[in-house]
Amino acid sequence: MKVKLFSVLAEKIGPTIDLNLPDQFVAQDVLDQIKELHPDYANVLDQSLVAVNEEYTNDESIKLESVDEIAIIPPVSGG
Amino acid sequence: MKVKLFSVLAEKIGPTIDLNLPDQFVAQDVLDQIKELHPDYANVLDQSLVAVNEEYTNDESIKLESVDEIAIIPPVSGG
Amino acid sequence: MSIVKIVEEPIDVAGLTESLMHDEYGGIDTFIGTIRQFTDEVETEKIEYTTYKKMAEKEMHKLADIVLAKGMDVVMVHRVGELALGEVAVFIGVAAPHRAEAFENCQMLIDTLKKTVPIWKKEYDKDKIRWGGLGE
Amino acid sequence: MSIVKIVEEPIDVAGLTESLMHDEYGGIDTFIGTIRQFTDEVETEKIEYTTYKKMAEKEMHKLADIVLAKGMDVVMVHRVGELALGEVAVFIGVAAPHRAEAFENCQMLIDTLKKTVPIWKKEYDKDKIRWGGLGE
Repeated sequence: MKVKLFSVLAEKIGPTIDLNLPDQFVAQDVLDQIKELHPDYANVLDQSLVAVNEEYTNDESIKLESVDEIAIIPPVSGG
Repeated sequence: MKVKLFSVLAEKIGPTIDLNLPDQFVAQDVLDQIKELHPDYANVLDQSLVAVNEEYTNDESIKLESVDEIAIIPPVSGG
Repeated sequence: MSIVKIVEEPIDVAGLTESLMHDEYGGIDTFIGTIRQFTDEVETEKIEYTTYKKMAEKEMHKLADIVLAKGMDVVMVHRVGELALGEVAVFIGVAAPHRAEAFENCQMLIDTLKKTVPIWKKEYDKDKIRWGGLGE
Repeated sequence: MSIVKIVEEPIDVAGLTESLMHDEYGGIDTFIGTIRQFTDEVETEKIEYTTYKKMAEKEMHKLADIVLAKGMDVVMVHRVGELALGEVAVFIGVAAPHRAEAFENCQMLIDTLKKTVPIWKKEYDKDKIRWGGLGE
């Protein structure tokens, strides 16, 4: 599954990262997998949220089959 | 002493009204003199303030010799 | 840079907004008051504003000075004369380093202007003429 | 009438303000956020904004809909790409029958946009590059 990255993560790691996600998972699992691959960005990932199908997720369980698009959202800073 | 009038008072009575003010007076004296001359506008005058030299006055005593300009200020409604 | 005045001609909203843009301020809040067609059931056709101009500008400067003294930039322009529906009667703008103070001071300026600045409206409504601010 | 979008070209402040003028609304509040040169001691040279555009516009529409549902008109436009000092990054506008609700809702929109809409700034400061929003 290609996970979209933005901001500092996109610049350092790339616009997407390929992860092996199980059939059922939570947002933290996604962040943890990236942290393992890129421990240098643990600090940013600890402050990030996960969006599925362009909606923020929290602690709910996510079914892989329902995921069209998944993205990591670092702290936003528009305005 | 010519007293400036504005808004509904100017339209009904005229842009100024001539009053005989004593050497020392308070704002209410000015309003009372006009009320006597134009009892129809007592309601507006009861809601009005008096400005001397383009400054609002309250209950303070006013010396006629210090007055360059005097005006009746009905409730304002700009904006 | 601060612009504070009573005018008879149409208010140049774009130009006044532009005058508030400076590299040192990040947030600009503007309030634009226009002639509204309906106030509840009452339908307005036009409004005529009159003023005690010298005193009005003096009072407006007193208000602007409060905000200027805090290191912000300020625009306060009120139009007088006969205004049609939709026309701009008043433009207030505050440019500040941070947005919260821009909002707070812009709202303070329009709220206080409506209480202290000698400007009066004569409202030509469909049913009758109303003088603004007067209890009946 | 409501305009809600992310753009790459300069924001047309005058045109967007104009779009909020309707006979049925008497009060318009607008907030304009520009690129500020100094934040305390830090001197900024330019800012690059990036976005997750589809999601950002979705989040902006969620916010705009709250205000539209109250019978007001709304504009929310954020620019992305590289912006120079003084350029407009964001324009928020609310037109309402009465001014208090215009102020209140305009401020709510910009405050919430800054918390929920996926837009990020990369600040090129004189001393170093800073990523907005990140604790260090």
